[in-house]
Amino acid sequence: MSEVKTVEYTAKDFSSDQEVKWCPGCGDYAILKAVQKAMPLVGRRREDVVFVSGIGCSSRFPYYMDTYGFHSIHGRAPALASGVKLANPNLSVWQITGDGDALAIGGNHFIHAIRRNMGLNILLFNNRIYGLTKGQFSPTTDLGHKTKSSPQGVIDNPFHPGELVLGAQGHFFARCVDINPSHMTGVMVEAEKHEGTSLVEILQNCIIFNDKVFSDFTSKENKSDALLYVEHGKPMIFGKENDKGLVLKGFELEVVTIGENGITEDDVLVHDAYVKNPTLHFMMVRMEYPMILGVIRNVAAEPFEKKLAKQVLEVEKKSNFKTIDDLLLSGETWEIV
Amino acid sequence: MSEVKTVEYTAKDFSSDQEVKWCPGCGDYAILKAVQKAMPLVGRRREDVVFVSGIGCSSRFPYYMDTYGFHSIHGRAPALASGVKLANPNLSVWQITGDGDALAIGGNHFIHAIRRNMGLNILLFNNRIYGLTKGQFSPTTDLGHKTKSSPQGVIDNPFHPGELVLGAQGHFFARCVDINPSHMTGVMVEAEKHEGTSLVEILQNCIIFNDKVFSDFTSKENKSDALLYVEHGKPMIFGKENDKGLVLKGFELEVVTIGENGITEDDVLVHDAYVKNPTLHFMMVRMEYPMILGVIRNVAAEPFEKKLAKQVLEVEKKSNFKTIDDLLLSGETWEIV
Amino acid sequence: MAVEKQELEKVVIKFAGDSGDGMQLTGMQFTGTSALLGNDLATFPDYPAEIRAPQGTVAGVSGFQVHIGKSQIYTPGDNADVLVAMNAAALKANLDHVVKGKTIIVDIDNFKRKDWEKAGFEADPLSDGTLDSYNVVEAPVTSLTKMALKDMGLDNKSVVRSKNMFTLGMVYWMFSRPLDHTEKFLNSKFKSKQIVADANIKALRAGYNYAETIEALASAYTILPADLEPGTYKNVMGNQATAWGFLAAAEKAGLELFLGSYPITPASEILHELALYKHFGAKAFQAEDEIAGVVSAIGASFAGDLAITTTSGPGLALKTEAIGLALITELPLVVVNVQRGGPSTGLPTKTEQSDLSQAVNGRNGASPVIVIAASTPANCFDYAFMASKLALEHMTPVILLTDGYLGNGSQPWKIKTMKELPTITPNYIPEDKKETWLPYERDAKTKARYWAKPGQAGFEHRIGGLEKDMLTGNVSYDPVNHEKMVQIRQEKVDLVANYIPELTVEGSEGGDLLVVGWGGTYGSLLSAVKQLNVIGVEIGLAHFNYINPLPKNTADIFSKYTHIIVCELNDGQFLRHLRGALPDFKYEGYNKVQGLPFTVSELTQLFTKKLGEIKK
Amino acid sequence: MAVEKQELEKVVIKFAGDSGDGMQLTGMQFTGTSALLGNDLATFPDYPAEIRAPQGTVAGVSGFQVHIGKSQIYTPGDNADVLVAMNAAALKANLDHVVKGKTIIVDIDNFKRKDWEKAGFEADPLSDGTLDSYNVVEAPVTSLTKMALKDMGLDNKSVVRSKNMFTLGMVYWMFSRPLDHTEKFLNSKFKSKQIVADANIKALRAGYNYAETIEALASAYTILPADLEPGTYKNVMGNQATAWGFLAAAEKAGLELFLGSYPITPASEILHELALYKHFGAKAFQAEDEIAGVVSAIGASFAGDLAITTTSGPGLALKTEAIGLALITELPLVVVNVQRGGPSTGLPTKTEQSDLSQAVNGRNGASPVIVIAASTPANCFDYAFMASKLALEHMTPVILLTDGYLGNGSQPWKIKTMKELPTITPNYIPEDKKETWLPYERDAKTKARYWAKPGQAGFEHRIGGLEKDMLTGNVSYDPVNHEKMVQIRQEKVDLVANYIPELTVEGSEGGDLLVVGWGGTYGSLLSAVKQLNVIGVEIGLAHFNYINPLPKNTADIFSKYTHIIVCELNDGQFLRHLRGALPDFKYEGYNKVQGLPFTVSELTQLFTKKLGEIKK
Ligand SMILES: Cc1ncc(C[n+]2csc(CCOP(=O)(O)OP(=O)(O)O)c2C)c(N)n1
Ligand SMILES: Cc1ncc(C[n+]2csc(CCOP(=O)(O)OP(=O)(O)O)c2C)c(N)n1
Ligand code: SF4
Ligand code: SF4
Ligand SMILES: [Mg+2]
Ligand SMILES: [Mg+2]
Repeated sequence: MSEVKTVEYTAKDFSSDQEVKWCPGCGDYAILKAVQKAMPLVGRRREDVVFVSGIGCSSRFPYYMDTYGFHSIHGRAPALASGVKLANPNLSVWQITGDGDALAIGGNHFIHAIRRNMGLNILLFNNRIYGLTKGQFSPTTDLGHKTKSSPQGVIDNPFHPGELVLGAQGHFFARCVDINPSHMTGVMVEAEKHEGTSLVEILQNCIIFNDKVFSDFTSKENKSDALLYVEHGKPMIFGKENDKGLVLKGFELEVVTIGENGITEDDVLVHDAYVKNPTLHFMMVRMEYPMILGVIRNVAAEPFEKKLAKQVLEVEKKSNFKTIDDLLLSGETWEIV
Repeated sequence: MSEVKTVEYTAKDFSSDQEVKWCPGCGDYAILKAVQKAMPLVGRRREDVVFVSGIGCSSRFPYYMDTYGFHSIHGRAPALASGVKLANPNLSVWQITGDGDALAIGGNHFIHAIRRNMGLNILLFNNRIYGLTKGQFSPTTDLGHKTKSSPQGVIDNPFHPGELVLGAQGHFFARCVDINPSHMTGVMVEAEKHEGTSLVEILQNCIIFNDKVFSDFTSKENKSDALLYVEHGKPMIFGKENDKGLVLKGFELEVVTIGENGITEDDVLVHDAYVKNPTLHFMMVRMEYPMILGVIRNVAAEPFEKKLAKQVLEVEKKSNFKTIDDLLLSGETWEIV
Repeated sequence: MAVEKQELEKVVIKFAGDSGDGMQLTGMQFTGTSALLGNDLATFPDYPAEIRAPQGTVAGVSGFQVHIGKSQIYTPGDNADVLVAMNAAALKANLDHVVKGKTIIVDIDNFKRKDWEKAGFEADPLSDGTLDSYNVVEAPVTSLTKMALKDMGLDNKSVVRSKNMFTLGMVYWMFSRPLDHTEKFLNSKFKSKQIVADANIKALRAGYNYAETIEALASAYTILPADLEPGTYKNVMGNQATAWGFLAAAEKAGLELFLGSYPITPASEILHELALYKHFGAKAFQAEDEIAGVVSAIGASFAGDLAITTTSGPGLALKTEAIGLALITELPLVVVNVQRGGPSTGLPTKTEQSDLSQAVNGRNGASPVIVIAASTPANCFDYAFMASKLALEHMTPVILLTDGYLGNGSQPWKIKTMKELPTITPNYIPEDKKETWLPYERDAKTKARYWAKPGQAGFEHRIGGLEKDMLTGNVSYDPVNHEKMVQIRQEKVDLVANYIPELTVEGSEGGDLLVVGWGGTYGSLLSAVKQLNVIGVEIGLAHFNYINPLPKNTADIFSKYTHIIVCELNDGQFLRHLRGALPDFKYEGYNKVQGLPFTVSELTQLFTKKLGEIKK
Repeated sequence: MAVEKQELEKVVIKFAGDSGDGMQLTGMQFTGTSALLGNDLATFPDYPAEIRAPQGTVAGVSGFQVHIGKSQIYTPGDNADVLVAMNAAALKANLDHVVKGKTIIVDIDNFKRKDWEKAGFEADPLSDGTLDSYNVVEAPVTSLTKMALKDMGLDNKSVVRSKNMFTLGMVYWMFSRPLDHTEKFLNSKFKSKQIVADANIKALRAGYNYAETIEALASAYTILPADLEPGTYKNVMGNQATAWGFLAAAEKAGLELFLGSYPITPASEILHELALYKHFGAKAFQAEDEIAGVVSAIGASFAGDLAITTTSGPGLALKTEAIGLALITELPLVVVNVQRGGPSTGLPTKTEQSDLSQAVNGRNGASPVIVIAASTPANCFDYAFMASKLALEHMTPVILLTDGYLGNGSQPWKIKTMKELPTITPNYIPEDKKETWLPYERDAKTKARYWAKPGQAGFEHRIGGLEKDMLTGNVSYDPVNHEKMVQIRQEKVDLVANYIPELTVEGSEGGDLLVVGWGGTYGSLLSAVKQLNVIGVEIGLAHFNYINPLPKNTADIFSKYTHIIVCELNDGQFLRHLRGALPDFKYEGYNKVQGLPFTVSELTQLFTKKLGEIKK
């Protein structure tokens, strides 16, 4: 984060004059609010913030933020965001995308953005469905799920965004869920703090075409037992009674109960988001019970735009051409009189 | 592998009448030979074999095989191969691709082919450069490498194909190197045996634009000490003296020397290619010393085309429409006389 | 009160309400019932791009217009004779398109101050005179529905959801339609929730009875069955008809069908429909993007399926490179483009004809393909079938253009059976050529190369996107060979003119003015031309379904008129295409780019004016 | 032996050998030396699509043709006056393009039986009479080189690699060129391997001396400096000039330059060139594919850079959808398309003009963009500059068409300095409008909207691919607004005609025949027209650099001739474009689609014949 000027904003300052057009009850509303709340905490000037998106319900997001915004074409927002960032590295660039936008048509730009590690904050609204086109399965839809385009059930193995991010050399991966906006706000602030590409997967309920898909861990009955909120340096403990924890068993993470079989809090793994080796994070993103939320991986590395800036200085030092005229007049020339 | 008829072929039967046009000394020649040798072992009839490719030096490959072949457009071969396989699941479908073709322009089709797990054999010729377009960096080119399009050195973090494959839910991943054709032949036979998508990364030397990029482990001096050939069920031992091995240390694989510090052969990890949990494989593909060759992951799972075939039967059973006429005449109709 | 039943020739009804009000379903029910009564009809749904745009606002209004008649119906109608407005926003959005003096039914429960303010009225439209020239039926639909269902033990949300059935009941009464079709439908739709079915049926009957009772609807109408060709009919939507045309073509050709597609409005329904019929050998593959959609289809075509891909404008743009590959490898492929408003994302749910240039010219290199267009929801079936036939017999990509208006519109279709459909003979290697066959050898008449499929022993061969030798198909960089190949690819497409029907004219066979149209505007253009013919105006219509190549007799027909006016829902793309192909005629253009179809009245006015100018 | 030095007006030399023989370098050296002597010149490299096609075969031949002269040179020449054939395949590939009676230098060491068999000769071409009508110089180049270098202690491979310098030495002697330019070059190229430099120089001198000694080269020629406009010159390749044009434009506009690109033949050199100049604020971003290339450029444009993307035909196809986005968001963007042979992958290393239709029409929806074309390697600089100026001042995508022939060809360029270039004034919000500004407000004259960049406080706004309101830029589904927006986007592009130069005619200002061309064929067309003018034939050339919109006076000029012939290296795409835009003229087409430029002689013959027919 470069050149921060702290201006006293409130969330309302980031709300545009456009009417929000999502379906009543859509999880996107909570995310919008969480982002608007995160903005004053991020502390960037409004004119230095850019929201870009592709196409999808989620991708309407930029219209609702009173910042610079670009609602582009389906799947291409990572490339657009990259161009924005390289043109003006001082901007705080946020990309909003859906599971279809990011992982179906946009899969290639997605993995390349991750590996290049420019200073982008990518918020992936994963509702495991194509919302805007009215309910076809997406690359994250569960096997067997029946949708308009899979009347006999999905037979494509779904992507897990976290695994794909790690497979693509990701440095920052976090997970949130739409039912917990204040947690989201905190994670977004961390995402912006991280230099390089931050990927935040947000499990988002599409009430119209995929309602309750996350209810195994978001329903009132389940959420206190099935969600594990992690923080760097803290033991990975969860459960209504705070008595469940994760331990390493060979190549697997296992759920144990503190107090049973002689297990104590000290046996529970302490979360290390900063470790470069992604093995632990790979295990964490693969878990389905508990569903792990929070910043899972957060590894510092020089972002693309800074490396580029260094090369500029290097060329400046080495080049014989100080001006364009030097270049145009370079090499072998001759005079005709 | 369905409906195998064993016909007595030799490698020569798979060599087309087209003149091979790679640069003298190119690693592609060895791969071609290895594939031609694998074909009789695979045992499919020549007319049931299809080679498809994208664009690149490597992608010229299908012209040299006397089978059905399709040299398509840049990056799109996984989609083309998927269409071929779905149209006729009885075919043995091979896709040839380069690091640019597969991971730059073709990255999206690549990861989706991996996750869908159709019966495709994908051979990725990784020379870490764009050969055909004369030497720009590719998504696998090392950081800092100077090429025509990175005169000050590459600043994009490279992909490691193995990691990407695992991140995309891959079931079969193997690695070969062009200097060992007979090992390649064996791996190819295994790849074809595997139902679902098999991904074989072949480290291939481009003598013109990226010569010796793999010499750290392929040069005469290094190869016997830096390469680890793995086989399922065998301990992971390597080295000129066969005295080096891999052991698990927390979240890392470590190289140990047998006979030192009380280490015996029994301490060395035994390779398990069949285990579903990808953690071990993820550690293996990430190693740079030793460079691990052979089938690293080989997990059985029903391929896409078989699931599809089941759905066909299911619909057949349930549908009220036995013929197209049934369908056309279905619903509410009325007569005009 | 005894009501007199008045016979009507035709009537246009528009159902309009919030996106959540179920207007599409209501409209479809009215359509289905009318179809069963033997009326001819045409429909047009019109909904916002958002899934559920904000309630109560004009942006959130969803509408369904249906035109039914005793005589033949070619369009969903310009303006409504009956508007059902479920709320103030629906009235606001549609008032301009109601015929003065005709009926507007409003649910007054949704005309409170906050409602009409939200809809953008300055004052209460029910009391400020806005509706003075209409016959307004003010019904408290929501409260009446609640009352009717109050004892059923249903939750309030489900009760309110049934109000569309109440209005449908009212309209059924007005037009003397029986309720049984809809009752059957409701029972089957809510099979597993009988209480919901019962509630809906109760609301439907309550509406019907209410209409019979109140004095506001002083008369009931009836529309006698239309005078259609004898046969068995059903109501079809354009996208559905398209899907079925392909199923029929695959069966007729003895092939399996492969669809590689990525969802996009307004084309997705073709994918949804085909996904249902796996047992007919139809593989509907939802790919990761449009490029994978078309490329997987090319792979399937290479391997021997009837291969198609479906999309809309932005998707066609993405498929461009791959269509070039199908073209140079000379494989059969059908690309369906259900056009929508452009450029870029444009107006995704609106109709337009602005992808013609892209279809004809939008590829790198000299790259001719066949381009054809459907012109009614029902004949989407025929042109999907024909596109397949041409692709398979001529070994070339075919682009089939339909549009949102056709794709979502519906129409009675005289059902075709497999028996009566023409044969399709894929261009396989003839027996007597099998010995000497070469991959790029061609049929002498069509110039189509032969199709050899993987699995056939002895025909192993390699193809690809590089220029290829005239006969062997091997890569060839030879300059003269390249020029010959460019020419032969063009010739092959040109020769298709020998295999398509000649252009016909409706209306006057010659004279001062020929109206030229193509694709989805057929209904409007024909209605306008016929209306003028009826009153003795000499004017002809030449409507094109074959865009490239043009029918052989096109110049003959054009030469019979002194003036030609090309009417399109775009910026003049067919006109420019005609100038390029037949430069010896003078064309004038009439273009509308509003995401809306032509209205018949704008056309009759235009043609009348034009003829007046010519006469002067 | 004293030799007489003969002055020549112009001469065409072709160096040809295996891909590994260094012919491109040899040709470039001859070019460089001749340029320094003040000759005008044009070059054309011609190499196989494979990196190293099989040695000794025709497919593996790499050639470099250079045309130098005292008078102005417009093309690399139809046929060679001197052919250097390093092996039998090089002779086979080029024999048809050597002027009868002129010189062929062969390295007889590579004319053994296996060599001429591999090349596809039936018999030894050196002895069977094939070369009877040429002046053949048989030199054992390889052995002489080996001999000359035998004592240097160099490995055999490096020795043999120097043989191209031996032949270059011979040709230098023939045309009285000094060796110092090449010697300097060798010393610098092999800075770190002095022995290689020495060997090459030794070979060069040995060749020179050999030529002076043997009797076969009975005379030496000289070509006096050309009569070019006074100024400082350097030799530039088209792709390099393109890159520099953008650097100059960015500097002139006070902006940083952003290139988003994906390598593709024959456009990659623009990327390579721009990657060198990061310190001029040029960010050359090699993206993961063509789509990311153009979309990243659109992002950079939104954020305030001069944004460009470079590609060739298949890549332009992929960028289509995104260009529509730039168009509807009305952002400045330059898309360079270095055309090559199509369709599909086609002939990647050959030249063609077959992407014009795609550039003008290949997008979904009504989507006008500016299309311009460079016509010489050197003026690639000017049109890259102009493309940037138009994009920035008119807020619209501009497609710049060049081609393989221009991109790889070279030419002396009269160096421009920054001072003498026109100003570029990006369309920023004028001070007096800042208070009331709206995102889609427009300049009254150009109809260009204003450019507000992220980072500017108070101008936060959102744009996107959906249709937008005329003023606010908010999403609008309003039908009439849409039609107005379609019209205004067209009008904006049409108005560009007020800001581009008028069309000029070379040759006769009126009469029976106007030759019309565009882009890279300029040199050939001009040479042919001039040749005919010299012998008194009345014929004019109107060559277009501005394709869309056309120059305002186009119709005026066309109306001065009775016949118009449109000559293109494609299937008639500009002709169709002209028919669409100016339907009142009759056009005839002359098309060549061989991946090769026009030859001057085919054109003079064509025009002569055509004029004959007209006169009859
Ligand atoms: C090129 C292109 N292809 C397809 C579409 C149609 N389309 C729009 S959004 C979308 C998928 C939306 O899914 P997701 O990204 O998950 O967003 P959501 O609506 O669920 O938030 C599709 C297929 C399009 N607009 N453009
Ligand atoms: C659409 C398109 N974009 C770009 C190209 C140019 N191109 C051809 S091959 C290639 C990269 C080749 O690299 P790789 O896949 O690694 O193959 P290699 O030549 O190294 O075997 C590129 C950029 C093309 N042919 N088509
Ligand atoms: S369709 Fe689903 S994702 Fe889209 S706005 Fe409605 S609830 Fe939200
Ligand atoms: S350029 Fe490299 S990869 Fe291509 S053929 Fe030559 S050596 Fe092989
Ligand atoms: Mg989604
Ligand atoms: Mg490569």
